[in-house]
Amino acid sequence: MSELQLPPSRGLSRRRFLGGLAGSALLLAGCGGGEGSSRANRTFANEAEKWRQYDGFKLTFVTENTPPSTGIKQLVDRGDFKNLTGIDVEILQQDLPVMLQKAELDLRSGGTTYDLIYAQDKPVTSVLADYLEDLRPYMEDDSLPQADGGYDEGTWYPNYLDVASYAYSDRLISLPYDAADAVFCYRRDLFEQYAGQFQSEFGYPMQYGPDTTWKNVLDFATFFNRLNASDPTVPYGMGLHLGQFAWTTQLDVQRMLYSHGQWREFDIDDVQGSKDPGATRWGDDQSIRGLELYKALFDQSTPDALSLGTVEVADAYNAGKIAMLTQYHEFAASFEDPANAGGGGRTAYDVCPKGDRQYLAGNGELVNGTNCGIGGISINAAASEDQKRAAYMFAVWATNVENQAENLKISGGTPTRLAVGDRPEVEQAQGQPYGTGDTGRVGPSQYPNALTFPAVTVGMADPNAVLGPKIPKFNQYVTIVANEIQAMCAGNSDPEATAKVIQSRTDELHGA
Amino acid sequence: MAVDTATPGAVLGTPRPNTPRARRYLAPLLLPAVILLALLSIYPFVWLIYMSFHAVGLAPGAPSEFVGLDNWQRMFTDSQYWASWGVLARYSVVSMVLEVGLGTLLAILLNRSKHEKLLITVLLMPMMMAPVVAGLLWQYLYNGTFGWYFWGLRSVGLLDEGTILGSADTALWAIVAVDVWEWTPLVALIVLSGLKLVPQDQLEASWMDGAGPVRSFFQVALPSIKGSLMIAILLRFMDNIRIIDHFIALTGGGPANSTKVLPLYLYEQSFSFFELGYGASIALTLLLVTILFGKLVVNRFEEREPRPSKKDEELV
Amino acid sequence: MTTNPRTGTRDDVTQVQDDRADVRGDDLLPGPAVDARDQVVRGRGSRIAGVVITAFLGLYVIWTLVPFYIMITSSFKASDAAFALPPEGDWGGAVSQLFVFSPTTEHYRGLFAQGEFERYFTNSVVAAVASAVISVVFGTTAAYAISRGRFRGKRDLYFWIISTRMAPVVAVTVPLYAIFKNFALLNTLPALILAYTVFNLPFAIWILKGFFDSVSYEIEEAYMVDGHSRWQALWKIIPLVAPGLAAVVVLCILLAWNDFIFAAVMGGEAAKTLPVATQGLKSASGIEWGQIMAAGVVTVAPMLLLGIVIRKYMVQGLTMGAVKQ
Amino acid sequence: MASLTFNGVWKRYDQVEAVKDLNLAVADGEFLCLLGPSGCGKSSSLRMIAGLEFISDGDILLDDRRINDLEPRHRDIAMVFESYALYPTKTVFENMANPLRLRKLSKDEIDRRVRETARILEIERLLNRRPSQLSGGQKQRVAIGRVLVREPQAFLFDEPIAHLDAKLRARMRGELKHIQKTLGTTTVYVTHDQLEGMSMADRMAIMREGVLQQVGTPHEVFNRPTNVWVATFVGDPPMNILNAEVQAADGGLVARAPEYTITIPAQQAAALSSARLTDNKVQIGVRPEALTLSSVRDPQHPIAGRIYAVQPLGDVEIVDVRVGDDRILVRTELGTISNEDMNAPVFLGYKPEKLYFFDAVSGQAVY
Repeated sequence: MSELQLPPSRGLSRRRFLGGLAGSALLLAGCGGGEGSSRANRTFANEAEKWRQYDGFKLTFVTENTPPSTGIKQLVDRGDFKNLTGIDVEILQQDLPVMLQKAELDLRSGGTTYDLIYAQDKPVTSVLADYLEDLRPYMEDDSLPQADGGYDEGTWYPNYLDVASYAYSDRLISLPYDAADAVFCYRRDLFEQYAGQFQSEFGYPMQYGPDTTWKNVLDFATFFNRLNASDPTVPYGMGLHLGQFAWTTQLDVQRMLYSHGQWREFDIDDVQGSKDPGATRWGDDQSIRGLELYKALFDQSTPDALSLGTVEVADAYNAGKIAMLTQYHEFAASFEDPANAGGGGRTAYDVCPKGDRQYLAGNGELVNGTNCGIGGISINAAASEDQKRAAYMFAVWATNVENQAENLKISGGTPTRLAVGDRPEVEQAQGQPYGTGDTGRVGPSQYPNALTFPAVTVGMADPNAVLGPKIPKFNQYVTIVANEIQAMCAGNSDPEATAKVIQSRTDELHGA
Repeated sequence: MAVDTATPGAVLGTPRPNTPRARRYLAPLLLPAVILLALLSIYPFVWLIYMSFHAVGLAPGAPSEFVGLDNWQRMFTDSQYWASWGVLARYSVVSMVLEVGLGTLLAILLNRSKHEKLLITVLLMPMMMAPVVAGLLWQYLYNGTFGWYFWGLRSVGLLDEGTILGSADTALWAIVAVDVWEWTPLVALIVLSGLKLVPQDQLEASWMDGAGPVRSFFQVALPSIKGSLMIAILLRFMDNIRIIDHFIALTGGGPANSTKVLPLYLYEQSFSFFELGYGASIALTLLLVTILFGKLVVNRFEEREPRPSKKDEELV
Repeated sequence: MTTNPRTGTRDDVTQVQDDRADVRGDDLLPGPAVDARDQVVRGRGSRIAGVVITAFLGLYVIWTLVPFYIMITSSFKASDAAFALPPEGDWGGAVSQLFVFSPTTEHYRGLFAQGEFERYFTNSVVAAVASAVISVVFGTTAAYAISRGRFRGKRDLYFWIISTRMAPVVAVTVPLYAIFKNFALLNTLPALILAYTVFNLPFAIWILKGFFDSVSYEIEEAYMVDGHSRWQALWKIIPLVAPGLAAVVVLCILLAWNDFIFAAVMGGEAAKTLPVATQGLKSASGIEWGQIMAAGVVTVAPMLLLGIVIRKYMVQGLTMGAVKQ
Repeated sequence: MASLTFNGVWKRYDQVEAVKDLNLAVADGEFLCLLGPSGCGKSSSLRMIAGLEFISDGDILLDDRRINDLEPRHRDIAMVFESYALYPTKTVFENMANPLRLRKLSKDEIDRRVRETARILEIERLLNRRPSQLSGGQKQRVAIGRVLVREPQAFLFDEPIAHLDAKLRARMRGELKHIQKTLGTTTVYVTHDQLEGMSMADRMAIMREGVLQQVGTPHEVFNRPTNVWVATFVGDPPMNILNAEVQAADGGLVARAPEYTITIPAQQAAALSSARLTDNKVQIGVRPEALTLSSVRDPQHPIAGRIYAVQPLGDVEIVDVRVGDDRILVRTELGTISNEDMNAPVFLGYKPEKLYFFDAVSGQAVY
């Protein structure tokens, strides 16, 4: 039974069962945004006064050590927020696993060390949804400043709000503030250089576009690896995300599987997920076909692919060791560094590959499967009413168009507001069209991340985007997936056995 | 009688105060530490037992749900739990064999070197390094893009395919190498201390009997350093169970769980998945093994440090 | 030789002590180790053996030092090109990459630019020193009492103390986390200090007991007969174990300084220490090896200095007193 | 200076009784030697005087003052430890000055007394050294010096010269005795070496397994030991003991063993017959110097034996003779027996008045 339909009272009693301070804090929170606060429902003469109502407050924001967060930190450090509100914000940056550990420890135990939490959509929100404040009452609160342009779905990049803001209910628990969307990055210089040779060997042109399939990518990779065997200066084919960080491995496999008939891991709502996901689809024919494809790509990757995680694979790409990879669009900034192999306009960015009929089991739709990690700003539900209201002001401030644009300039951030992309200078920074469709772009660019925006806008839109699975044991689940896929790549088991093991372990995890 | 010329020597049987008055003044000296330690170890231990029978919530108050033997049952049927014991055993045994072999050789050579003091200073350096920093450093050295050791192994042809940490076949041995790098000197120094105690007259006697250096090593030196070797082995085993910093920094347990030693699995269950109750069950089994090893270690220490005779024991 | 009823072997021991003093005073006997070395190397070892020994030791020293060299030089290398590796097998290129580069302090400046690393450094110092001081103060009194006292259950008490030191760090972290949570100690330096004391206090007791054991109780008795009270007598012998105290302080600092797990789990931002901060430089969007190496140098350098200062006792401490030099 | 008295003193360590009902008085100015083998309770007794051991039962009096509950520092007693217990971090001068400083003497006075004592002990040139730079003999002198500077109520010595070599020991015995007699300080001296007791003490108190066996002047103890244990403990080489059976013969008594028959002198015969011996078993004690040797059997040399070994000692020699299974040591003039005589038959003679008789079961001497 889905949690979505639960009446609020039941949700509360469940939380109360969790006990202690956290429970009572949530109880307060459940009573609505304004009540009990001395400052709620006050009227202010103007916007400036609204912003200053928490003058002298102090907020703590725990976040990941990504460029957009660093950008926000720079904005805060230079006094933008303090000047506006009089509120001090301490921004603590951590590696995501560490950040998650800290936040989880604090929130689960009813702590109020952090007022603001960087809520990565699945690793954080799926796990901590119950401890994050519902922001809807705040959005309707006239005594609080609100975002310019409102919060309509259409003001955000596609699906960002859905991914970041909901889990298990229609409570809106975070505002998207940075994003990592998968795009396809490849060495256009090499594609051009070897176009003829590839054509003669494979019988079709080596060109990339929205209709390029995973099978084509496999061909490209095979081609590069063959070249590499005789000339080590030519990069290997495909880069994968197999290193230490389980979540990115799951994403790596997920987008490939989703391309083929929009295959998803669980029979649950993709936006809200479920606390009780039931049996997984792993182990079915499509999952096995997908793993066969993944294994084939692995075989055309670098010899050290098993040790390369998201960061390391980017390093390898920059070092000229691989020719293509799916990568999160925030990495464009580093790819474009002229000192790097793919830098200075040698890299093209496009939407992720389409599924290929050869790897489709059944007859589903073939799409450009794209997934993401959207970082939202969430508020600790256990914090005091005034802290939460002050924190909300920060969330509004950090996600408004102005600051998103500013962040893009400072850090090469990844804006979440479509309006940022509409700005002339950003539009210009989206580079030259490249490839066979209208999503591909190539630099140079003033804001390198902007090179990916056309691809992101399509990739993250339906039907390409896969958002879930939002499940409470998400982190355990991705650990299982990553471990078994690593084992498969290491040659310890075949795709079918791997899919079955993932199935049995996942079902065991959920008691399904 | 062979005498350890150490400042803190093995002086035994020093008269000890045992008057009632002595007890009165020793108690206030002993108790603060004992109470502090009890608070910091027995109290947590009781908690650990409590937690192992509960599904532990983190919120204060009464958050935990009694689940009986669920955690224990889960543990005994958890294939990863047993696999992690296996990884731990493999890791410990291999690093032990390497460290003891290399360390003993090193100790023998150090004992004959004119630069013993300088060399010991050099050998101490890795041990001063925070294990997690050592892990990061070696991760860099092993890195497939920037790593000099990776480059070196490729250049001499020892590494054909894959990277060092990226392959389930080599990752564990790569961490073993870090352990060997950081802690072989410790084994060497322990063995060296044993070699210093090898009775010179016995060595001379064995030379008079016509034994060569190798033979006299096995005849005279080895029996004398057996105790030291045992201590080294036990201390290293204990540390392998105790410290997981190398693993956290280098592989996080991957690839494919090939380096997920049990304490790391415990860490993951407890502080990544917050299965604190299940973690407590695993922790208790680890503690049990540790205590058994600890008993062995302490017995060894007591063998080395001559205890007061039986007669004294009767008085105690 | 006599044995009195209190201690069966007492007289043997004092005999031994005395012989040792005699040897020292009169300089009659050479140290056995020196003797052995001469005989082994010159009398028995061949020239070839000497070369092999030197070669092995030389290689071992290189194996030990290369990571340090790479860590230090990398911390002074500008990013990007300076980190690139030469083509495989290009040994000449490797040598020039390793030894020729224009050093930059940008990574160090980067670390300290935001003022955060100073704070982590301070946290490390405070946590390590405070835990060391607590451990040594309580450890000294307890070690004295255990060394001098005779009471039922002493062996069990002793084993319990030492087994605490040997407990797996994570196993201790699990319950301590829950407990510190209840006392609102999480993310504070006191939590770290207490956590380090779990391991440092038994360690201090264990090592210091060895030092007290080596101080003849008769010296205290002599003080008492001379006219001192018991407490004065205890205080008077503290200088005799001073080297031990210094060693224990340093070793406690070392253990606390190098800890990762406790600080990672319980430290939080307010009590972030250097190892955690160093590990934290890894991020999902890029690893700045130069900066991580610089942070590693900052973390390791103070301990290297301390280690060299008390080299002699370092060995003893690291081996839990198994080795006395 | 003062007298010392043990009144029914017991020392118990849990189950072990180290000192049992010790009653002993040490006169003012007396040099008393507490003598006995390892574990006899002598050190415990000494340490109870010092206040280093709790007195389980009974009282110790210094003059007439009960000192049981006084802390060591309030007893005004000085002690030399077996290990010397010099303060390793202090110089010789500071070691000796330490007790004086505690007594708040003036700097000049301390200096004067330390130097005076150092002069007597011939350690003036060592005053600035530290204990680790001293030889055993030098340390021992410093330890004594630390005691002498104090002028306390009593000196306690715990095996102070046990660890010196034989030559130095002989010299120190003389020195200690001289110093003690000069100062006239009451002294209790613990040793396991009977020679030290014999040569130095005014009186010796011999202990065994916590029980006081005999108190007396060295002469008394040597010549009239109260039991066979004391008799064999005192004297070097020790008294020979022969096992025999008392039988009546010719109106008197004889002691008979397979190898010999000894006529018991009348006075002792009377004592023996009034003593109730168990199964008539007796032990005969005779000191090595009371025996003579002859190569032929004659009435003066009635006991047949065989020469086992001879140990020439310069002026005398010790001859090791086997009589049946008994081993007898004889002290004779040098040259009586030579190495060539090994295994030769020999005959032992004795002076009847120098024989001691002990109850074979109780060990008590029969006089």
